[in-house]
Amino acid sequence: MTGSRPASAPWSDAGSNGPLLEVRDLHTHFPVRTGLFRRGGDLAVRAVDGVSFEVRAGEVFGLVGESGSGKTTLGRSILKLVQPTSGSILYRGRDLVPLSERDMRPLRRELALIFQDPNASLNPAMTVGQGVGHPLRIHGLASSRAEARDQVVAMLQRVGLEPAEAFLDKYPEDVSGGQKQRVVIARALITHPRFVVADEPVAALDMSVRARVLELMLELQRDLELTYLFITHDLATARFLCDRIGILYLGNFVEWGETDRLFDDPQHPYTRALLDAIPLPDPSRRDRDKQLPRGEIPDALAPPLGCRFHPRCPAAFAPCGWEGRDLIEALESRWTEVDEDTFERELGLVGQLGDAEVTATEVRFPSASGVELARWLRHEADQLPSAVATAITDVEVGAHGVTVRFGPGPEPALQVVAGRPVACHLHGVTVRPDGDHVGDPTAAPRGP
Amino acid sequence: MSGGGSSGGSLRRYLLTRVALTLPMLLILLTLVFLLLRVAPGDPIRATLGDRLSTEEIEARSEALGFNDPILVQYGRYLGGVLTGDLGNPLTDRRTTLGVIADTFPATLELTLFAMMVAIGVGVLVGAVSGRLRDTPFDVGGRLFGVLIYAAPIFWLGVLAQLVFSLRLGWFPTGSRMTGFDAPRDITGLYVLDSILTLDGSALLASLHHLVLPGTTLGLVIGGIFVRLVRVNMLQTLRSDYVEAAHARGIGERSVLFRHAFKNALVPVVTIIGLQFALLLGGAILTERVFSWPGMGTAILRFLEARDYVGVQGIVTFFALVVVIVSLLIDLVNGLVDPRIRY
Amino acid sequence: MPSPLRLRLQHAVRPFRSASRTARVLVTVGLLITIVFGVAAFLAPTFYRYDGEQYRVEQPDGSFEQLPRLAPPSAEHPLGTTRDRYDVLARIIDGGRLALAVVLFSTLIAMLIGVPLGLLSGYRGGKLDRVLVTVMDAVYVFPPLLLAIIVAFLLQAYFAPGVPSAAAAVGVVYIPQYFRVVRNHTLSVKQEPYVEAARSLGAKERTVISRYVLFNVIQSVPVIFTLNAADAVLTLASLGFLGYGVQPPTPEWGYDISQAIIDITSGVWWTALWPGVAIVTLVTALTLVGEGLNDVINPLLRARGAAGAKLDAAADGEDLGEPANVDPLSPGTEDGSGPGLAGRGFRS
Amino acid sequence: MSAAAAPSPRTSSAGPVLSVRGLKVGYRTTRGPLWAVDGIDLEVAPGESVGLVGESGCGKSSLGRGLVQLLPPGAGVRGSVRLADEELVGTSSGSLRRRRGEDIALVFQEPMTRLDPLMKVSTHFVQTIRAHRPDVSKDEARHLARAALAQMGIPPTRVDDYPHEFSGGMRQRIMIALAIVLQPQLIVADEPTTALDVIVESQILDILDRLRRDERVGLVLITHNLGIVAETCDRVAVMYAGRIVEIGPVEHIFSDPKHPYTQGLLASTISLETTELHTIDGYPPDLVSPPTGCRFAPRCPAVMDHCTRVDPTLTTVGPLQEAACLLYPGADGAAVTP
Repeated sequence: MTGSRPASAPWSDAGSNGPLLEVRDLHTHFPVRTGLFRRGGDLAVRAVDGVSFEVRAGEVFGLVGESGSGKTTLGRSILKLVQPTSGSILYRGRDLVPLSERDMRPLRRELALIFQDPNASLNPAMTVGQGVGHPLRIHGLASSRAEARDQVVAMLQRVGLEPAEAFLDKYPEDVSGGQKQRVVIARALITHPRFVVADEPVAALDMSVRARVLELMLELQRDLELTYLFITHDLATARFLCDRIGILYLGNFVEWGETDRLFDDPQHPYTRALLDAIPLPDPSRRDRDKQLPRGEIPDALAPPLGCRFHPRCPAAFAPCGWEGRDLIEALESRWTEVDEDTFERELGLVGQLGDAEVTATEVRFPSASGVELARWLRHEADQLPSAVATAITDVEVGAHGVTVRFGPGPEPALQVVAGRPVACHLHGVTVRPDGDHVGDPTAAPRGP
Repeated sequence: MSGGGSSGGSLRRYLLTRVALTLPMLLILLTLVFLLLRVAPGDPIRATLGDRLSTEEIEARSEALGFNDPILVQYGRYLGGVLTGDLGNPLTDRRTTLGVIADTFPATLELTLFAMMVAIGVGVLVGAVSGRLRDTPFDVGGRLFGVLIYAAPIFWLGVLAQLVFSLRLGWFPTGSRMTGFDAPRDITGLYVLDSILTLDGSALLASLHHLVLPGTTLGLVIGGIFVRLVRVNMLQTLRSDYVEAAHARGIGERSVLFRHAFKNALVPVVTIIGLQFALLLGGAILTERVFSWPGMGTAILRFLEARDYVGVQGIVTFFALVVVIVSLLIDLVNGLVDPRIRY
Repeated sequence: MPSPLRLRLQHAVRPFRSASRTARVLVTVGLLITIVFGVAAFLAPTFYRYDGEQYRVEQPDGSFEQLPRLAPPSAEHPLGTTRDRYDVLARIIDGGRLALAVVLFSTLIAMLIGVPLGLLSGYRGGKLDRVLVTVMDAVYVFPPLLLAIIVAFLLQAYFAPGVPSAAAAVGVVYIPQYFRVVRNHTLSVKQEPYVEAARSLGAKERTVISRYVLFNVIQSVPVIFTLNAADAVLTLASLGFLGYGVQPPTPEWGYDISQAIIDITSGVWWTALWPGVAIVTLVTALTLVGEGLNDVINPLLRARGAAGAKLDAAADGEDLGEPANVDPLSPGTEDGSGPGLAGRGFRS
Repeated sequence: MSAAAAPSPRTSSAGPVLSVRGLKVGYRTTRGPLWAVDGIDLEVAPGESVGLVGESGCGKSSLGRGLVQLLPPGAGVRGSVRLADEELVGTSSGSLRRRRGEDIALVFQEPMTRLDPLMKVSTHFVQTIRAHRPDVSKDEARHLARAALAQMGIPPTRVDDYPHEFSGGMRQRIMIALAIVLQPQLIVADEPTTALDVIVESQILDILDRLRRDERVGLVLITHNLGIVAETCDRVAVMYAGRIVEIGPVEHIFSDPKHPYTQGLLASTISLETTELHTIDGYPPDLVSPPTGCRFAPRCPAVMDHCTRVDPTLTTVGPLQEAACLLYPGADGAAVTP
């Protein structure tokens, strides 16, 4: 199948619990100024790049990804703290994207944000009482000082800060990290919101405190009928806490669905890699087989074409979007593994990598020793550490060096695998309509 | 290899960007100078010569010099003049402004360069050692020196220096540059440099003899600022993570100090030295007044005294150009030293 | 139950209490000297028999007796007299009053213009910011003394030289400094999660700026204020020395030194020495306050291990990383656009 | 490929590379001395990996720095740290300098700020190597740098880049390469992966694991993540309030923790299998005036009357496993017959 608009996708279920929040094809791009002369253009960090999902009332939806995956920007975009570039965010049926800040303000009562670092998310110039009570003043929710105070005291007690009166006049610097996070939670919940974005709320806390704060969050969710969007990089916490989980990679979902099914049977190689990488507190399983991806998450300013995970993917194959820079990287990576003689010999074949002219669909090595390099590329390139060689369609020896061309590699669309959306060619090559493709996506080879 | 080409390119781009960013600043400075010294006083001829010339004469001269043209035309002419190196003709001096500058700038440059060397020598040395020996008597002394010397007005130090070293001890002349008879053949206008170039030993001694007192006074004061600055930066880099990491690798103390701490501490200092140059020029005005040094400061004070707006405007414009060029140069040096800012 | 005001005050002086001893000593000593100057300047008429512009004494019989010319220091004239028969000590006291007044007004002018502009520029960003930064930078790189001279020179054409025009001439110099420090500090505070938190709570921009940004940015202002005040004393004296200060014979330290240059050649040292000593003392005092406050507000400069209280909190080293406190006053902490305030050296 | 500067055959004697006796590390505070590390014994064998775990504030980082003697000015150190039978505590700064990097290396938590921004990566290596082996030529040193970097997966084409051109994970690889380029006998890694993502963390841990297996480097791994310990360490020492409360082989401690604190720590760890949350109530004590008796007593679910009076010592509670808890005979310091 080819990708269709996510809104009409077959997995978007309108179950008994209607969605509280629906995100459709959301994009948040940050234009980049690259110096005085080359302002803008279409160069932008595409932090969120076409994300669609929905959050049901009363559930905990987990957004999981490494740093740089765009999970924090997605959370901020949903709360309109960052203005999305396009797409829609339907909160109880109302689209937030076109709303002005002024129109958003009353809605902020219902939408709360809990931050990662409690040390930085409290105004050091306000006491605990002032900070927690401030939302009441902003939204005019208390008719008098005394009433506001009572509400603050009640909320502080609710989050387990007792005796609450003792905390009112303390400054943030006087309370411990765990207590600070409770203050942050109290401030977020004092307006009785429905939807709470929690951005790594326990990442900055100590282990023993972590569990306590998570416990509190779950308890509050039940009692106050909250819906959480829980942003985290920690899959273990996500598994424990979330009903459903979306795995983000460079601004896109690679896979999302019910937590248990996703963990028990991950369908995307990236999900599998994340799960493999978690260190288990069980020495007996230390020697289990891990399939670790190479390298690190690439720069979101120039994400890989095709499937964005392909340069690191242990299971990548021909249609995944191999492009010129992948070949350069594969050579560099290979040279860290071979002995010095091989390195010198192959460097001689290829010439200085800095001289190579690299585009999406081809690489030209002007200083290469033509025929020999071509022969090496045709017959020995499978020794390269990535599957880049499988996508080479043509090696041409000319007067100006050796030109290597790559076959088409479309960006995969989400398709239903095991009952949930997965964006991976391993389950059949798909084409994301507005994706980044190498060459002509329709000409991509099928199947692994 | 692969990294080399790209960083070279980005250095070039950095330089271009830097130059381009300087232009608006220069334009703003020139506009400010124009507004302050051309628009604010009204008719400069009347302001300067109003009590000496008749109304008709003033009118005629204003007309001839274009002061009756619309202000925008005058602005355009001013900017055009700056571009072509024409800074106008002072009303109270037969020379052109450029001529005045050519006659006086070498003296100021010689003074400021000498002072800068004193300042860097004293400031960097005392500052770095103070930072390294934090809270020792040397550090306390260094800080005290920095604060006290900073608190002393240049002109007062100059007067005291004259009192002690010229009048009481008679070591140095009280002021002025050396007289024309002893001066070396004019090549650059910097007497010390010219003496060296012409291998004129006695001129070298004589020029240094005159330069030492004003130059040291000015240099010490600016050096006091450097002491505080270098010390603070030294403290910061000494506490930095990479210095600790270098210790953990067993790098020798001297190597850590010079290769890591000192070098990194100097990066912001280089920027600041560029800014201090503006202060140095300001200080030079005072120093020149005290020591009767025939430089640009003396020239501008003379024009100010004569209420010669055209002359003042010309010299101030030149100051602005110098300041902008120096800050550009410093940026470029920084780009060369610090690989991080070449984006 | 403590009152909110008292709580806030206690909170405000807390960094001072936990500051290093050196910092506290610096601030205290500096403040003491400054206060002595202030008290002497304003109470002088009640305890000192001469006045700065007085060159003769009325005798009981109604005639006038002139004060001696260039009298060396004596019991009658503790610091001697000048060529114009003025009492040096009296002129120093009166000059102090003038200096304090000019300095106060000039730094206030600079602060009232620089701080709001910096706050706005930093918080709003965008085109406004770019324009303001370029203009301020242009003024900033210009020799400050020359700028002050030009402004004083222009003002002379319209106003009589006096405290207001001197304060204006001196104040102009410091506007860019407030602007830069406040803007850079605002930029970093703007990045703090608590500012985003305020937005997420639905606070209006005005509330965010006043309650969340300003409150945290304002703490760097006392440091600039005192350091600029120290520098302003020097700028005023320099203007006076060059003849662009206040109208002679109003006692002014810089002008008095310029008048004393001729005395030097005849071996008279007291007319030049004492006004300078006064300048050095007052500038040093203000600088000490500024430097001390800087150490108090900006704990980055405290040594690792020297401040016990800090290690106490971070005994394990896991938290040895410093608090994310911006350091507007030390160079090299900005976005590479230039050095911080200390770099300026506050010197004309 | 090995990064050996010179083929130095490792002494194959069974003696430990590191032997710590009664180590105390303290700081001066306004309220009195604070002993962040308060009497620790520890041994690390060649090629052995020992994990140090505990909550923040338990003294594990101070211990790590104490091992390398890299402490802030004014910090106090007592006791003995012997590296290959040579004492480090109290030796001259010159001889300490020679041992650091050459025999013992420290890998830091935050790799982003640990490299000099004005210095090429290759220069870091040349400087380090020539600080210890002045007779090695620059070319040789660069050669060694390339080899060490390649071993860490950094392409040899990038040795002359500046630190800011590398990502966080790459910088940590560079830091490790710098640590091993002189083939030290012991690496102290202080939360080496805390700032990194889970996949990169796994890559880095793999590298450390390979190092100690292939090169027989002793490894002290400081972390708060029990999963990391379980995956990479042979033995684990659990620290609480400046002391080791339990130590032993990883398999034993994870399957049968004896000390109530270890039990609590394991229970409060959230893993993929977690179905219920557990916490340890209370907070670690103030180390300026630590509680008398067992320091964990105020938070201990199994606390007994005499726990607040008797200071427990480490006692054997299982094969190679020791715990400092009065639940077990011998911990009260009375002589026990073996």
